Amino acid sequence: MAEKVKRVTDIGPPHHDKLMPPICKENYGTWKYHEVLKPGVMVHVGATGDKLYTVRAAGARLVSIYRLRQFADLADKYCDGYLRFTSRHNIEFLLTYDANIDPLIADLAAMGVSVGGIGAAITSIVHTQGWVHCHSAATDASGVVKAVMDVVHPYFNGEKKLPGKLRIALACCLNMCGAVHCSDIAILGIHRKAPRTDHTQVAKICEIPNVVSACPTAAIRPTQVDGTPSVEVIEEQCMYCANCFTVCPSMPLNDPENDGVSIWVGGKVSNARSEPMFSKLAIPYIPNNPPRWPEVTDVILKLVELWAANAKPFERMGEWINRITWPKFFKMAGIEFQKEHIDDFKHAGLTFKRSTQIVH
Amino acid sequence: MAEKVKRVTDIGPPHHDKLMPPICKENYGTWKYHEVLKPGVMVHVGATGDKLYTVRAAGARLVSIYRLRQFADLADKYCDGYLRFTSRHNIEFLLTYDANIDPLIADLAAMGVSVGGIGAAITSIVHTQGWVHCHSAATDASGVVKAVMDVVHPYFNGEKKLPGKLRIALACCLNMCGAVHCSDIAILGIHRKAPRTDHTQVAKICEIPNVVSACPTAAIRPTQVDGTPSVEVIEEQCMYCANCFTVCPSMPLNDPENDGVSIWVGGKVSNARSEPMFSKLAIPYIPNNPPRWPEVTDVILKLVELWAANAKPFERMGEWINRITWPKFFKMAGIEFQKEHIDDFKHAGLTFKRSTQIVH
Amino acid sequence: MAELPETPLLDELEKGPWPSFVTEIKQAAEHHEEARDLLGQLERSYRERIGHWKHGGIVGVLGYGGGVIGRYSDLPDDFPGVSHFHTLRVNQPAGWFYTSKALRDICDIWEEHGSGLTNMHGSTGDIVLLGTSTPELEPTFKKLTEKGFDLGGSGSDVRTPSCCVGPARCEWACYDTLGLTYDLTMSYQDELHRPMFPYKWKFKMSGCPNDCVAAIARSDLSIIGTWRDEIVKDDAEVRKYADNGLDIFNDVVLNCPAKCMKWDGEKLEIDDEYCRKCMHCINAMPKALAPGKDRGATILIGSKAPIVEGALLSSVLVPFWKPEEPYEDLKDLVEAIWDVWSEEGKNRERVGEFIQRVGMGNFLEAIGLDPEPEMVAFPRENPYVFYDLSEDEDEDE
Amino acid sequence: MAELPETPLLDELEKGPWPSFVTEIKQAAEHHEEARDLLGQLERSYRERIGHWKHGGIVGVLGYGGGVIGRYSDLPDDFPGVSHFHTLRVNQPAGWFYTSKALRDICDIWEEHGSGLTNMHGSTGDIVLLGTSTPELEPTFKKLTEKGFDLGGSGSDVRTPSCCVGPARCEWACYDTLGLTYDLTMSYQDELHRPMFPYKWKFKMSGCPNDCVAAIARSDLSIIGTWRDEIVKDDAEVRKYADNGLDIFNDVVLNCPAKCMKWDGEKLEIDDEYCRKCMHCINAMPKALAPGKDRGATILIGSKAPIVEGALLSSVLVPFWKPEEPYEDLKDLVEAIWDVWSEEGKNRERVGEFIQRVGMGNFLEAIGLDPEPEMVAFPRENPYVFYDLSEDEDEDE
Ligand code: SRM
Ligand code: SRM
Ligand code: SRM
Ligand code: SRM
Ligand code: SF4
Ligand code: SF4
Ligand code: SF4
Ligand code: SF4
Ligand code: SF4
Ligand code: SF4
Ligand code: SF4
Ligand code: SF4
Repeated sequence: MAEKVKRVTDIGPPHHDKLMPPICKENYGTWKYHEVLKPGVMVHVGATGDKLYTVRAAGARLVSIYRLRQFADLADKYCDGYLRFTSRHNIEFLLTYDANIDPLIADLAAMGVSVGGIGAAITSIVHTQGWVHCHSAATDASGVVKAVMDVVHPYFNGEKKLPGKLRIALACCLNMCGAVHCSDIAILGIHRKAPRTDHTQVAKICEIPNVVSACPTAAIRPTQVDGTPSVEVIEEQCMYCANCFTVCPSMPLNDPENDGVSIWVGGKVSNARSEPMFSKLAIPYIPNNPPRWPEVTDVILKLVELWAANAKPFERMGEWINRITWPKFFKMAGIEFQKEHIDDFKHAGLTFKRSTQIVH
Repeated sequence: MAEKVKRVTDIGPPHHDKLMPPICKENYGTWKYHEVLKPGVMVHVGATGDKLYTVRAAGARLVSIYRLRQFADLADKYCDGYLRFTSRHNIEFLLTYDANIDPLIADLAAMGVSVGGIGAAITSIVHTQGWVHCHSAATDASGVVKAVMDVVHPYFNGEKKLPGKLRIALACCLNMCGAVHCSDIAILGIHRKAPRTDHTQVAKICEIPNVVSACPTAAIRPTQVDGTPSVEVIEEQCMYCANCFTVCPSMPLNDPENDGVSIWVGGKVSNARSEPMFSKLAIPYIPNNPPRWPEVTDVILKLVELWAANAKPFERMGEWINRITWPKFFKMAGIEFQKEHIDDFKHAGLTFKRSTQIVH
Repeated sequence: MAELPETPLLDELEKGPWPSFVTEIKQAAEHHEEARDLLGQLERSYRERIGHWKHGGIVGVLGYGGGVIGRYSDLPDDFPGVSHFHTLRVNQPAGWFYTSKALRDICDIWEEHGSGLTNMHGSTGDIVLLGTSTPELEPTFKKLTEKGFDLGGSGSDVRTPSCCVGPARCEWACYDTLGLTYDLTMSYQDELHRPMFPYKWKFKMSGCPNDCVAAIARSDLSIIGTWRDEIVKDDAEVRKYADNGLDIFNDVVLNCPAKCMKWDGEKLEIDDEYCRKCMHCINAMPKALAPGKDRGATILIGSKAPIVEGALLSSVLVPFWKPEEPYEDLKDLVEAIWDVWSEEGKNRERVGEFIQRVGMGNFLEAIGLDPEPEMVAFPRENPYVFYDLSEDEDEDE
Repeated sequence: MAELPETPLLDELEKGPWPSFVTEIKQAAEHHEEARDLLGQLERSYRERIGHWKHGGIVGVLGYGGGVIGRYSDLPDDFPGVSHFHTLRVNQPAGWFYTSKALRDICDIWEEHGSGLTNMHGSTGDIVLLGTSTPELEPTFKKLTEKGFDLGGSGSDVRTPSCCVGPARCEWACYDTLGLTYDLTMSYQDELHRPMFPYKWKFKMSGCPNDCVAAIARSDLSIIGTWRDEIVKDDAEVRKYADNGLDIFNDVVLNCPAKCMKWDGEKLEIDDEYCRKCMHCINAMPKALAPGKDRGATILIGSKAPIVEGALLSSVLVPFWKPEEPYEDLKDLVEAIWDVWSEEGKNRERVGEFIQRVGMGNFLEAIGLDPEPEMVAFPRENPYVFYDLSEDEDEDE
């Protein structure tokens, strides 16, 4: 107890005021407008005419402290030591002197870091741990992300233009830590085989009632195996969500032959124009093909190009598809429509087409 | 068995070819266009220039054979004996000679039957039996309909103009024989008290497992009362749908104090512009106030006028509300928003407002 | 006949411009005891604010399981004329066309055997003969068949199919709604008259997406006309509409759900590749625009009122169907559905509810249809997918 | 240090223009055994197409129930450096602002006590210190607090709140997202560090409806800025946008969900009475338009990923809230919700799922809020209404 008293706890994070450039404090809440100056560079103008330049650099998210120190050095060199990260894991250098913009970009380029992602562009991929850290992963995260960002890079750095923003996200299992459920394009790691239950361990490590109630489709029943209490999985009712595994380590689903990724499209978060939307299933399954997941990168590039060629200005992926209708999208994308695409969970009936408004 | 052989059965209805005016047969499937000539009168023009005039007369739906014979007489007098009824129970006189139009209308007027309901108008109310014939009714049908049509009559006969079609329907109980679930304005008879179970009868007249499974909210449990098998209704779980009564006469819900009507708005059936939509709850409860249900007629007139004053051309009630948003509609209509308006059935979550797009 | 009862409340409903059902009942009451006692009992209901009918019993004509709704007063001593007050549902002619002669035939039969009151028509579409006693049922039925009429459905059977006026009087009919309605009614006489399903089954036929019989809202099988080529357009007539004051840009172009039209003040352009066949532009300019020439229908399944699982709208089953007599392909489909539903459906489970319970994918497999994207408004949003690995293996081979 | 392992597969991921996480791991591997063995194990995963981590155990720092994710290799003999590979979640500063000094502080600590690898940031928003062994946890924690940092959440507790850059750099911020984030983080330190709920609880704050932290998609309480008066408009600037080539009619007016704008080629009119505050027109013309002056926020509740009952978006709980320090009204609301949810929520039931289970109406009653039409997209479509007759009686009195 004495120990406990001495320890400093519950102090929370440092106050942002201590970490924010003076120009942000001075113009706090009174910014007037912004303009995008070139790919990856924008200026915010304050009520008094103050100008804050932001240079957004590509963030791998998984960064070493050695890289972070390089960023700190650049911040010192060009930004009076101030920088921030974005909600999508990019690095933003906050400059007050516009002559510093190009030298900063040159230094970044020398480190292999490009700038971009502002405005009607693809920015970095919100993602998760994958094989780097998580026990649940049905695919890797960082590897797929790197492979995809490499192919869509011209849409990040402004080499190629887009009608609007396009957000890609990845989650390596159905827990969806990447919150991929509302992304223009989502990559979701999936299992496709029911859990392999280790009957000798279940009763020891897990609480059977919790395991039973964890299953969204009621596929799990308590049972006895060789006299030991355990659980039985009704395989036809299992859709491999791994929620049982989350609460019970003795029910792993990982399986190199059948794990892989699915592709989802048309979600969004912002309230601009249309209300937020969930992403919808486009491609039910692509096998894991490390190190560069070529089938995944191909299809994503194709989807981006299709949207870029057909959408109107500002029209997000889902808005475009809603305009042309989903059957038309399937045709244009050359994706075969399968049983898997048809919802069969709780609110499935509401996804049925309850109208004759069809593009024949 | 001999009896059975002699009887004529399974002959179906007369073929329509025998009942249709020659002009319809000659132009069958080759009509070119139509025009509305004046309220309740339109002309259809065939490929060859043939002209068929339709005069649409108000239908009470509950008609005596004496009235039907009068209609037959008018058909003989003006239409070579041809007439039809519409899907909304109006009578259509089918004329080939335009000089007959006005005399027909005059004769109808003399009988107290007005013409109208064509184009951007209110037409007759699809409805049901009510106290005239059904054991289930929570309100009357014909009486409410008559009272409502009287007040909206200027929108039937063209005295007053509307932005588009407006369909009213009435069903006297949740069975919804009037299919009111997709109407611009729906009047729905409702109970508000759980069934009164006659425990001495249930086991005799009804199949208890059927009764139990009839309940959408699982409010019914098998039980024993004084040694006799019966059912028990968990009152807090009952929402008075009367489905138990449908399968079991010993569970009546009719109750003069608590029965009444609810008002629903914004449904539609056609695929024009927007997809078909369900009607939504506007007013949870209005007591039965025969013979003329003044609270009901008042609110319906008010809703019609509100829509007429604010909707754009062609905009149906539900389309208008979707444009201005539901909260705005509640404000404009002066309707208090209550707990009852919030869905709590199976797909309730999908009715929650999942966006910040609000008209403040 | 005895005098009409006092009906101070109902008399209020003889006022006002809309035709009065009270007047109708009074008219019939001059000649029919049933109508007179209906008037009396109804006045009582108006006073007491409650119906006075008992839960219906099973009555009918010989060999038929449906078509008659049994009804008994709970005040038979006060109103003996309605102690029995059964209703006959009679198949209407397709499109509700009548000659004055046919109408009079019905009137004559009902004058002799019933209350003299009808519904023209019931909300399923039948001729409803409102109120008679059990002994009158067989004679009424006999007279009806003599005049070429037959009973409709009730209970767990096929109900009388109904349709919009379609090609008989409408320029937009994309297929022969009356012909199909008559054909289905005749083909399924047995299913119509002898309940054999888990629950009722309704067919409704509309000639175009305006859906003038509300098929999509209230039929287990909704067959709605549509087309798949270009809208037929007469540019000169379009300009006339504009000249006559139609605001083509605001009222037509901006209302197009596909946003596939352009209007430069002179010429209307429609990008038919994206047109959703909603009818709006055609409705607004009937002289200038018309559905294309490659016409057919969309077949939808499953609509119904709320009991038990909530109301449903029909959803797309066959995106585009070319109706051709004798419609064998449609009947094969219908019968395949009936087989599966009769086998696996629960008691009082409409086919729409059945599909929701078993899942559309499984249902399609059972009836032998391939999934098509037109069947859904959008693909699944949840990742709870049942992967069929056997298929993958097939593909790998 | 030993040599780096052979990683022919991972090496492929050092190619291409996007920054490579493999390069990062290699950089760290020069100095950290943990990173070196991570590289080896990851190459093995790439070869075998499967992860090599065991289901996490419970580890942490003294007195805290969350903030550390335990992780163990299932190949500890081959890769002893990652036999323990626990992650620390560290509260990020609001808005993710750093001085180079603060960043170096973290680097120094993690150089000494961990793998040298981080996520900047995790997808909840924390600084994620990726990989260390159990004995290093306490010392790391001690150093962090010395530098002013503290742990974030994990398990059934409050997670580190996060927010968009807001008023610090954005002209559209309708309230002080950073201030509120800091305040909530500080106010709920106990709830953050000591799991006490049925399941996790996330707060996310966005300054306007663009929602740059995706609050509506992934936080149990989503606080999103908005306004309720007129959009501020500079007509001259609007014309400049038009002159510079913005197609105001097609790209702005036609995209307005409220259809409440007019553009005659000269002047833009906005009927603010119907404006839904969607931001689109403002986004398209930042120099010409701005959110109104009566600014505040909409409070929404309940979003989450799919497990168990399907993914949810947050839905409106308080249509318009005026944020004012110290935000007592908000905290009262939050605590009322926590009380009800803690009491009645099931194990692993997020608040969004809880509301769906008990019904929104009942939930509102329990937390003491009145129903408002803004809470629903539309009123109920089904007639299965539970009428509360006691209320009626009240009214009658
Ligand atoms: C820096 C950042 C906030 C932060 O605190 O970190 C940010 C900053 C800005 N956002 Fe954002 N947004 C940021 C994440 C988001 C997100 C969240 C996400 O992607 O996970 C969204 C919701 C995405 C979605 O809808 O799925 C988001 C939706 C928007 C929108 C709405 C776009 C739309 O049309 O739907 C705008 C308006 C616009 O771009 O016109 C916007 C506009 C802006 C502006 C212009 C606001 C301003 O005036 O400063 C900022 C720079 C523009 C840019 O990036 O194009 N920001 N913005 C985030 C940068 C992420 C990155 O590194 O790329
Ligand atoms: C006669 C009838 C069909 C029948 O077989 O009996 C019929 C006939 C016509 N309908 Fe209809 N409709 C008829 C019931 C319906 C219904 C069904 C219903 O109301 O239950 C609908 C769906 C209503 C809904 O959406 O809720 C219906 C939705 C339409 C529409 C689409 C209106 C819209 O904008 O949503 C049109 C097109 C139009 O009016 O421009 C239309 C247009 C027409 C046209 C113009 C078609 C034509 O070219 O001949 C016909 C006369 C116009 C009129 O009444 O304004 N008809 N029409 C029905 C008359 C009922 C009555 O007595 O009033
Ligand atoms: C007569 C009629 C109302 C009318 O006044 O027009 C009617 C009357 C009855 N309907 Fe209906 N239904 C009538 C059309 C409908 C419709 C509309 C339609 O067919 O387009 C519907 C909604 C569409 C649908 O089928 O879902 C309808 C949905 C019901 C239901 C609910 C079925 C469901 O699945 O939700 C019931 C309850 C039941 O079947 O047990 C029902 C039950 C009944 C019963 C038999 C009452 C009962 O509980 O057994 C009513 C007898 C009343 C009486 O005493 O005459 N009636 N019923 C309609 C038939 C006349 C005709 O044949 O033309
Ligand atoms: C580290 C992180 C992913 C990342 O790489 O960024 C993460 C990692 C894990 N999450 Fe998560 N979640 C992370 C953000 C999220 C988010 C996104 C967010 O917070 O905005 C979500 C979706 C939003 C939400 O809360 O619903 C998320 C939804 C889940 C879920 C599903 C929860 C649900 O109610 O559906 C689980 C399963 C669970 O809680 O048992 C989960 C469980 C996990 C566990 C603890 C695995 C488990 O089964 O116990 C993962 C540990 C991985 C590891 O080894 O490090 N994680 N998790 C994120 C936290 C970093 C940080 O603190 O900043
Ligand atoms: S998405 Fe799944 S596998 Fe990936 S980090 Fe989250 S819990 Fe782990
Ligand atoms: S993986 Fe999901 S669906 Fe399958 S048994 Fe486990 S919890 Fe149930
Ligand atoms: S709606 Fe109800 S009360 Fe009215 S006729 Fe149909 S079953 Fe009878
Ligand atoms: S009225 Fe409906 S909810 Fe109430 S007990 Fe009967 S079936 Fe159940
Ligand atoms: S549904 Fe179409 S074809 Fe049939 S009457 Fe109506 S408008 Fe004409
Ligand atoms: S029919 Fe409908 S979708 Fe097609 S062009 Fe006309 S308005 Fe547009
Ligand atoms: S959410 Fe709004 S206030 Fe916050 S950064 Fe994005 S645009 Fe600016
Ligand atoms: S903010 Fe959105 S809703 Fe409001 S006027 Fe602008 S575009 Fe329309």
